[in-house]
Amino acid sequence: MISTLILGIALLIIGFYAMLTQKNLIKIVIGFSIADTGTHIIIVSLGYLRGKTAPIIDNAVNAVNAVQEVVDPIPSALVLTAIVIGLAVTAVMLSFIVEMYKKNKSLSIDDYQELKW
Amino acid sequence: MVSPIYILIMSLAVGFLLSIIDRAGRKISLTAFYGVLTFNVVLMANWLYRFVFLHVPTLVINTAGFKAPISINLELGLMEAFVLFFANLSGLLAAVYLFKKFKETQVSSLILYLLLIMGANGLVMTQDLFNMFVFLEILSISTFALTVLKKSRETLSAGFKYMIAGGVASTFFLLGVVFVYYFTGSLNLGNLSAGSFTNVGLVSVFLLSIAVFIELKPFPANGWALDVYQSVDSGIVSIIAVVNSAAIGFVFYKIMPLLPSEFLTVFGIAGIVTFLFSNMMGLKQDNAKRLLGYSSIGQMGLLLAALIFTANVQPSVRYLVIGGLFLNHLISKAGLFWLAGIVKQDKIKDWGILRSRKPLLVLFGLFIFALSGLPPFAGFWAKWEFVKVLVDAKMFFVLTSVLVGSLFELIFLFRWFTSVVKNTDETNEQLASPGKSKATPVIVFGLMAVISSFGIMRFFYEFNWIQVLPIFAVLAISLIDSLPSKVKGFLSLAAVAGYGYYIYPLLENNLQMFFGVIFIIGSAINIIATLNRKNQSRGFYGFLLMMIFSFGNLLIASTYLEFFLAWEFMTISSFLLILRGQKAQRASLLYLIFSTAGAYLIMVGFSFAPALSSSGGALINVIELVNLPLVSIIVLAIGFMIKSGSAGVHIWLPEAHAEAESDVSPFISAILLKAGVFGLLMLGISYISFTPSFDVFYWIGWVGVITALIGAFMASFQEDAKKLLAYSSMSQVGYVVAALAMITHLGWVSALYLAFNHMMFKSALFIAIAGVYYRTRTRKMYEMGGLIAKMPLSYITVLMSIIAVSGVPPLSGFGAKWLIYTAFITKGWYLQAGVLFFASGVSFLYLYRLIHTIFLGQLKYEHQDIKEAPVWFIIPQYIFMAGIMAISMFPNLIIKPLNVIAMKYFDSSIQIDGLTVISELGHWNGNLVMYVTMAVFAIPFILLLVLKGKTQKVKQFNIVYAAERPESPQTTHVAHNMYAHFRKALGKWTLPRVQLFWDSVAEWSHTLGGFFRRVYTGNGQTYILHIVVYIVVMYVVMGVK
Amino acid sequence: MIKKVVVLLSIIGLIAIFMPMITQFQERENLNELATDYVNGSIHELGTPNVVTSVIVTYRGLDTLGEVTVLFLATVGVGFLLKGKSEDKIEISASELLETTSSVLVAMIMVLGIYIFTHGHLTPGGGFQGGVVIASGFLLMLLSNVNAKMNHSIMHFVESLSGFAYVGIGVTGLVLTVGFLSPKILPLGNFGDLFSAGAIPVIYSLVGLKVGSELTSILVTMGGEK
Amino acid sequence: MIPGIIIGLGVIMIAAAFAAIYFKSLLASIIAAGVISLLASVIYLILGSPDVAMTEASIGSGLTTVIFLFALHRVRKGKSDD
Repeated sequence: MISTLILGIALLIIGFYAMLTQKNLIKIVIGFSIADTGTHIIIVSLGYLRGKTAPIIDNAVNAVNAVQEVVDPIPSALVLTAIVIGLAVTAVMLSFIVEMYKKNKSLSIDDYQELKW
Repeated sequence: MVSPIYILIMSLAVGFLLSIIDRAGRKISLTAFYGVLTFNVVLMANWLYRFVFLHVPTLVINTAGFKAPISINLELGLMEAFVLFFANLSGLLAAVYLFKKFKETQVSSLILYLLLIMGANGLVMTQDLFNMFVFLEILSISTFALTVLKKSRETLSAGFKYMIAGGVASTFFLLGVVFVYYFTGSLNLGNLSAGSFTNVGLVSVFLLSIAVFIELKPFPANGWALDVYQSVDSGIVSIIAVVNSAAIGFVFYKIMPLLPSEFLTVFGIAGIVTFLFSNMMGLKQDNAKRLLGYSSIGQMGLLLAALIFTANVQPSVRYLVIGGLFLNHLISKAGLFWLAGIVKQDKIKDWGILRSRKPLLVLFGLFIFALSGLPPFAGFWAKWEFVKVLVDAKMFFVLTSVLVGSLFELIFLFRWFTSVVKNTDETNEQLASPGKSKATPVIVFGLMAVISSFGIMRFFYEFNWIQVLPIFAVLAISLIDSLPSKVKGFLSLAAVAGYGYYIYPLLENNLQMFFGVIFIIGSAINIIATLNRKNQSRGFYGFLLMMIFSFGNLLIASTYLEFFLAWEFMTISSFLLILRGQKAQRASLLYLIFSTAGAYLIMVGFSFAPALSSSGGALINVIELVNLPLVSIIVLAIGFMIKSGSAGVHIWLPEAHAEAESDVSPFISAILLKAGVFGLLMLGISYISFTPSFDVFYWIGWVGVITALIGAFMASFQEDAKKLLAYSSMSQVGYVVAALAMITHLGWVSALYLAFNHMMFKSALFIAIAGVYYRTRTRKMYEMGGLIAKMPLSYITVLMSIIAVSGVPPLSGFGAKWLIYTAFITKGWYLQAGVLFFASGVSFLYLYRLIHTIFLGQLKYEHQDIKEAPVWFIIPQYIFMAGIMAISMFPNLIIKPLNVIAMKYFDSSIQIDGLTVISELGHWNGNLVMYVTMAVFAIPFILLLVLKGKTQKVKQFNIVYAAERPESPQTTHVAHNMYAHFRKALGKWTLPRVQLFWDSVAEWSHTLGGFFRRVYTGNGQTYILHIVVYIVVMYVVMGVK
Repeated sequence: MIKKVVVLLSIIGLIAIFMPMITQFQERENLNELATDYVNGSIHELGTPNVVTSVIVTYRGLDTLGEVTVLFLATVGVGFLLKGKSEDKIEISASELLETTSSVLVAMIMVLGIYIFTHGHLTPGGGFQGGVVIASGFLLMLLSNVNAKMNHSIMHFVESLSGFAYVGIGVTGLVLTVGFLSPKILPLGNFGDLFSAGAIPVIYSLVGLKVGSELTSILVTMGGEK
Repeated sequence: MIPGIIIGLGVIMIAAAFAAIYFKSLLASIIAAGVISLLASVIYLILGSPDVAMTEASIGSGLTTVIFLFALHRVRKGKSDD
């Protein structure tokens, strides 16, 4: 659906915008997770077929002509994986932040530039 | 055969269980851990063997009981097996390296490490795009977590930057994957091709490829990677630089078929830009690991470019280029990172401590040489073939960038190497023993570097064993290096004799024979002087033999590559010999930089050259039939003239001669410079029959003339005896170059005559000065004087030599001058002849200075007790003197064969009648000249004896004490700044303009490097911005619709 | 200032990159070949009503194994980073009422979680969703301080063994030469039954257990365990 | 009907995204980000992907938010004042 596709792209870009402008480490990760959500919405939008339902054979969907009635199951499967991976990455990022804070008592990304050039 | 999917299975099963196993004791979990890593290596080794030797077809592994594209499939072919074998091997060795850490830290690090390696395996084998994403995440997350194996502020912030960058890249990768699916309905690489994407569909492959590309750290979107390289534990960094890069690079290789060619070209250029800029920025770097980081990033850029630009060449060449670059990077980078962990010094200048562990020092040198692309290591072959590919495809921008970038890399690597070997201001700290677990991987990779070199030579080329003899010489001598140096010296002498005996039948052409005499016999006589060495001189004879053998190999090389190989061996060995000098750090580096630049030009020149038609023996013989294109001749000529020290590119020469050990200098001056002459002569031979539109050799002739003049002037203003001789060599070789540039019979006869003459008298002079230095411990001429009384034998050598140099009768130099001026006049190069004549006048200045300030005048107080030079110095001097006398008395001994040599290419222009040489313009009878001159000298001498009055010894009138005592009395001596008045008269002309020019080139590249690296602000957010901007810019450049 | 302009430009650039996707977007009308194969295959070959489940567990089983591994790595990585011995602990004073309620709730949540992952092949949801539900049960326990001595080693055992069993099932497929991770190692059964669809429910349950225990570990480590 | 719901949800989500960026309080930001995920799961339902919807609701809005909160708590804990 085009409206959800636009929404997904908008969230993706807002997420990037946050990563590029926010100084707070946690906000940067929030930006990352917003971008992630946007990506997932984009993926599901691409798998949607107009007027069709979930790819689960039950009372609503007949096993015989299921092919004509369901949306694409592959993007769903991909997004499932992507969501879990997103969580994993976010968790590791946050534990980095916790440790960084422990060492440096700062959440500003500007305070972590001792390595350069 | 065990399916490679068991790599994934074993790693996962053990990885999942490891935390339980660990409860039973770390020993057991470590056993399981190393067991799996070893299993991976063995399995891949087996598959690699099967692909290479049994030619089994590519293995396809389907999962879930369905065929692709229904299910995900894995593929293992030759390329995969090759990459994975080395990736797993590096993984195992890095784990061995980290053994102590793994023994102590939490079991988590083992799990992370194991799954990291598994991720790399999966990434390489999988054929499904989304599955790639999953494996990429496995690889990334485990790497992120492992960056804090050594937890500190630096590693944490570097790891965080890494995560953010990786997160951005993988977001784009995921988007690319699903867009690909949306447009094509498939995720399997087997079903996709570049044709699957049109118009808007191109966005999908753009996102996919740019994400992978970002992961490969392109300039300037790679600041995060540098921070990781700098801060993270060496063992883990080696994995990031080697295993991660290899796996992700392989992903790029796999998705390349999906990309339209415009994309690929842009990526290729971006790779080259990365290579060029990271190496340029490396110039300013003084942190060892960050420097290695710059180098890693550059190497990956080069590898990518090679991957893209070799897409259309034949597979064997492609394998060699990519495989060579890959192996070279993998082995030497991992090795160096491990060494960094052993040395534990951040700053490059503190690495001198490595000298306290000789084996590690050798390994360090090995990796540095390999990384710089010097033979025989893998990178050398790859670079050679790659340059050829680029020349054939006319990609000159890429070619230039590759060569300039390589030169930058060589500069910073060897600045490091020379400072490690030579840096004097260190404490006497001892490097702590690295322990078995840390040393083993480094040693294994050191061996791998050697083995892979020979593997490449064995599989891709058919070399005569003699071509690699220089290497074996080093190895052989290193085995007996504990013997006293005299024994090694005699053995070397015998080896050179044996070598000469072996190649003698191969020298079919008189020209080869002539240079054979200079290279082999000249070297052999010079070896005698080295017998004076008292200390053990470890390594010296190995490199000396390597150099002498490569001189000889130049003569018998039958292909461009063999010639170039010998040339490079010669450069390496001479560099290492120069480096032995006490204060030779700067000099040797300068020498290597200029030589390498020259070598690159030669490489390019040969790449332009048409293929050799016949396999008819040595290059020097078949080159006659080769029509070298103009660009090839120009480039080759510049390359050869760098080695012969022509004006403009000569600044390495005085320093190298002066700072080398005094028994090495004669080799460099008298013999090494002739290699450049030999190269130019080879060009000349090709030039005779196919004269191109532009008269290159006319200009080469001028360069020779100017070199002769500048060299003579510079020599006159030196205080250092060896520098004086060095500039004199430059000047003399200038004559040779000018003469051979005439491309006439007489020109060549005189050039060869002069070359031979120079070999003898310059060897003698350098050895004589070596003797003087040995006794006086100074090279400053104004600190000597009056040594005639103490060292009469050396005095006679110097006297005879300078007569031979200056070209006054009766010695051989006279003949040379007579020939050369005749040649110039018959050629019609009057102006050049005039300038040379002037240069000869100037050369009297420095020759007089040499003999006067050292041997004549007042003996210095501190030299009261010195003796004649040691006998080992005197013997070779007098052998050379005998030679000079012989050809002075009987010039036809040499003129006759030279006449024959030149007659192969030209009609003879001289006649030889008994003892007389007759040219168009006159005749010369050396024998007669000798008698006449002797008579002319004898008469006044006898008169003097007969009429001798009372000889009076003049006391020194010591002006110094007339007023006050100057701080350094020697500087008031006439010998100090002897020709100040000439210098004044010349005014600005004596400014070392060439030196200043090269200094500013160096400064500029450093400033540029310093400027560009400012993009790496250290701020993680800026790095994200770099990545996003990079993506946008690439999007615009590629013109995706 | 310059930086702001660059940021703005790069955002505009990003929009430009995705613009063609929006302007030229065409909603698909029909399933493509691959998806058609999956829908048919899921129903007729694998006997799995939930097509997404059969894609996740079977056709793209390697992805799922990888995904579980990613989560496992995150668990291990977070543990490695935070070293487990955190000095601070979440202190939420739990009232008696909360404690009692939550202990009842936890039991119910667990049952729900198990239901979700065992019925993954029939209804929406499966191993991941069920796993999260289980983890949320533990989260509740953690927050309400019920039985705060959560036995960490049991969690580890569940995590390790379920992962190992998952790999083991995959290898069984190899041994029976039906392919790595194939569900055909077990009979298909009746379409729509709980015990049907070959090994799919078994695999999904293992995934559920593993995900549940992994997420719990992450929560426990992040939340601060004793 | 459905397009209307989607547009409505979309507007709220984008607003929540900006809120997540510009809220001074980190806690509020985290909650706002959680709201985005929660609403996203509704969108998934509309798009015919109940599996994804469940996952997003539980993982995206549930667990992720909790992890953020835990991290925030740990960081707050370390602060001396504030």
